[in-house]
Amino acid sequence: MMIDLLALAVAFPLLGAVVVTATPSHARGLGLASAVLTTLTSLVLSLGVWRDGSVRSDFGGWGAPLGIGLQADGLSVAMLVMSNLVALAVSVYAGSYFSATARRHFWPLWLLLWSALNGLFLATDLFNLYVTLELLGLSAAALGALSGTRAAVAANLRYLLVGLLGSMTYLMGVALLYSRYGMLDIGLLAEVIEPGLVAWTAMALMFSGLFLKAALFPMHFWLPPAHANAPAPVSAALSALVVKAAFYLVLRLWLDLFDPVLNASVANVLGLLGAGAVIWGSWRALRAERLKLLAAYSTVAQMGYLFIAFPLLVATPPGLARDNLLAAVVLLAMTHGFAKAGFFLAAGLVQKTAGHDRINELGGAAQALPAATFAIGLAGVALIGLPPSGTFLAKWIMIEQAMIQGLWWWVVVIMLGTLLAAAYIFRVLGHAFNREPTPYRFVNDARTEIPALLLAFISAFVLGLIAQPLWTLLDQGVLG
Amino acid sequence: MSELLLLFDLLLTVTLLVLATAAIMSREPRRAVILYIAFGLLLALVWARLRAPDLALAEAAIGAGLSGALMLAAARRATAAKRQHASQPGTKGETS
Amino acid sequence: MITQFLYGGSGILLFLLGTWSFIVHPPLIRKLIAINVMGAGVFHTLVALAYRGLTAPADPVPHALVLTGIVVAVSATALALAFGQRLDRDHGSSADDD
Amino acid sequence: MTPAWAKVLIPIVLIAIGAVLVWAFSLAALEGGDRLALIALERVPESGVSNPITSVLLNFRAYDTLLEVAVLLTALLGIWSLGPAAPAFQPASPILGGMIAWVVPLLILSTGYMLWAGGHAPGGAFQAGALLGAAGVTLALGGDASAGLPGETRLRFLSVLGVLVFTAVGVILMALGYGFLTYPEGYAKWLIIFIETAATLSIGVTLAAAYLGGEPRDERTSRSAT
Repeated sequence: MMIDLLALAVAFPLLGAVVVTATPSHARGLGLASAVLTTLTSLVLSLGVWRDGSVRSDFGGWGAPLGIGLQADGLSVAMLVMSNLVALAVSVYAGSYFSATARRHFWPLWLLLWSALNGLFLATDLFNLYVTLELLGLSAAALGALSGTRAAVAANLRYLLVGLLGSMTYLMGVALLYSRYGMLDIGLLAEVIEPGLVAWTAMALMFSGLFLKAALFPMHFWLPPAHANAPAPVSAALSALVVKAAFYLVLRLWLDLFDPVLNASVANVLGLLGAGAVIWGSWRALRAERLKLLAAYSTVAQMGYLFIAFPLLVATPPGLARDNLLAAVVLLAMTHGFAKAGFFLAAGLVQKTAGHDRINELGGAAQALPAATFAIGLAGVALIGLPPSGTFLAKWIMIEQAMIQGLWWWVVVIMLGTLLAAAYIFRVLGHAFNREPTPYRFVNDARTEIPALLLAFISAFVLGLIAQPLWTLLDQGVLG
Repeated sequence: MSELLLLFDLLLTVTLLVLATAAIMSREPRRAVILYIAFGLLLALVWARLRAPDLALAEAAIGAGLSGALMLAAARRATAAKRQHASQPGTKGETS
Repeated sequence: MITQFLYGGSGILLFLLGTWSFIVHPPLIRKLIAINVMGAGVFHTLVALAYRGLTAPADPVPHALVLTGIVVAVSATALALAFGQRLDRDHGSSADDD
Repeated sequence: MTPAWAKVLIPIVLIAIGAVLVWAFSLAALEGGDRLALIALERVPESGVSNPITSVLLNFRAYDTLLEVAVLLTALLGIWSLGPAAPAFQPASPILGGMIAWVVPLLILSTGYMLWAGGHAPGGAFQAGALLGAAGVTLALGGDASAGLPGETRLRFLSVLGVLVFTAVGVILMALGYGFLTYPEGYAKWLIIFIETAATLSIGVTLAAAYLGGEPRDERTSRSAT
């Protein structure tokens, strides 16, 4: 008897999707069971990596250049834990969110998306990554259109097409690398890749495809309508996880493969685009009329911070400071995952109760839905970056490092983004609290409110205060 | 012999590119799809010449055949809708 | 070698033609044809690179990648067309959105 | 929609990108070796099948193919989630009907051949599945509102069969101690045929159902008429 947790992290959601598709009448129960099983697998896998270091598994017994394998190191496990916890919360929430007809469509697609996410975080092969990207893109677009409104279908069709454009561009880059080096395994490629036109062009192709999928400014145009019009649990997954997966891939390829190819100017371009995203996204979030649109633009902005880290990473010489910076980026991505998922879940509750999500007409939401409003507030703490959230710690490290390196303009951008974030969060809370308190119960619908609250709570308190394990985790593979 | 093969290659390539351009430039959905199917079939032929018979089969059956059939059905619906649209007074047919 | 250059070059050309058409032509069916031509370009390049002359067997790995790519492309095309059909049904006009 | 400056700029940018691409690919082809080609071709005899592409697809890189079958399933589930299908085609004329009666069995027969041949000659699960799907499309073109597909329960089962068998084989092999999708010596051929048969059925059914569009409903005909 042998248990390969890496394979099971992908196989369980796949099998779950199969079972749920075949027996749609039991979709919710079986879907939740698969969700729990998948999360447990990922957590046990992560615990193993945290204790004993990175693990790799080669499928088919062929080994690296010929076969494909999966690998879990600190970076992938950090994303895996975040994604699976968020996905579990989304699953619990979705269990009572969808109607009986929508449920039979939601669960199989959702589990397929989950297996794509786990497969992506654990992949080691450039072409295998292309397949997971397509699986992710197709399932995400189909899920986003589940709300069935014309706006949702049109926005997610555009998302699907843009995603295809991105993956084709990525694939062209893979073809180029294969034609030069004759292999697809990231680890083996990293040993032989040398700076030059071929590597540079391949990187440009692959990164531009991924930027499209990560909605990096100014390629973010597809994101706000697609995320704002999807059903709330799907919006949460799209904003917290799916765009994050594209960012993870950029970071992974950057660190593991293209490190010798890169120079400061590429990083500065990324940082500049990130800065554009922070300012433009925050500004649009401030002006948004609907709660979910605000959250979607806030995602554009928050993705920007992650890309601002690249010029800082390049400027910092290897050592403790760079390790800290890297951990800060991962912490930022994780915190945003929890916070944005919690925010969207709570916003979905507000929308369902009030019948709309226009911010100016939210008056009294705090009284009718105290738990949801509290969740939005907590998530807001993390989105702004107030202490003790993980965002605060991460931004602090980024700002400190930028000052040390004399790159003060990035500090200005981060501060400006923080101020704008504070403005758009308080705008929401201001509208939610503008009526006399009437005694209502704090929790009205436990199955939907508790997941939102928990996610928001983790983002605001837990991640910032117990960030130390993350440093230990990232020592496994990426930093070491 | 090799010159003849090269001539054949050149001819295939030029035809392939011309068909692709024609499919892309055609405004009328149905014609565009039919040109695309022709392009896919020729691509299958080229791949057979490049010693990829498995891919030639797959491209002919899936790339040109099924994709083509799917798009053709969509184009047929689009044309029908357009005709219906144009016959109704007061609505504009789309001119893109 | 010259065969590889000829076909590989035409693959790149197809990729660019597809990209251009995808950007400038709004109707859904034209975007899908564009994406498929783009994909055909990538696949064609891979097939050309796998070719190792009339006597040696071709590299099977790119061939397997292309086969996977073809199936993924038809899946995406089918899904996108279903999206378009849904929009038509709601609106009663053709799929010329965005 | 496209502004005038973009109409000029986009082609210029794309031509520049094209020039870089051609240059990079030429460099890559000149400097590049064919290491993986040699390794792959050398180890084909160990894979249980003699068609190198089938070896790569179902043995060396079987995990890729598993996810690819999952992509196909995703597309079908997405299509189903978008609601009822477009109106079916008119019933075919007697002449066309007669032709369909000939073509469909022929397509199904060649599906079987293609599947069997894939081990040693050009062909395999995907080509075979495509032919099976084409049989369904032909029936649909002839006016068969169900494209020859079974009712909802069986349709759902057939559409997931490929992913189910593929993943189950992988997990069972893992549990037995061989490793995920690691075929034990001597069994590779039969396991590959088993997986390919399931995948062919799924691919065929999925492609036909995708062509038909719309949710699977036993009362499909009454729904699409409204």
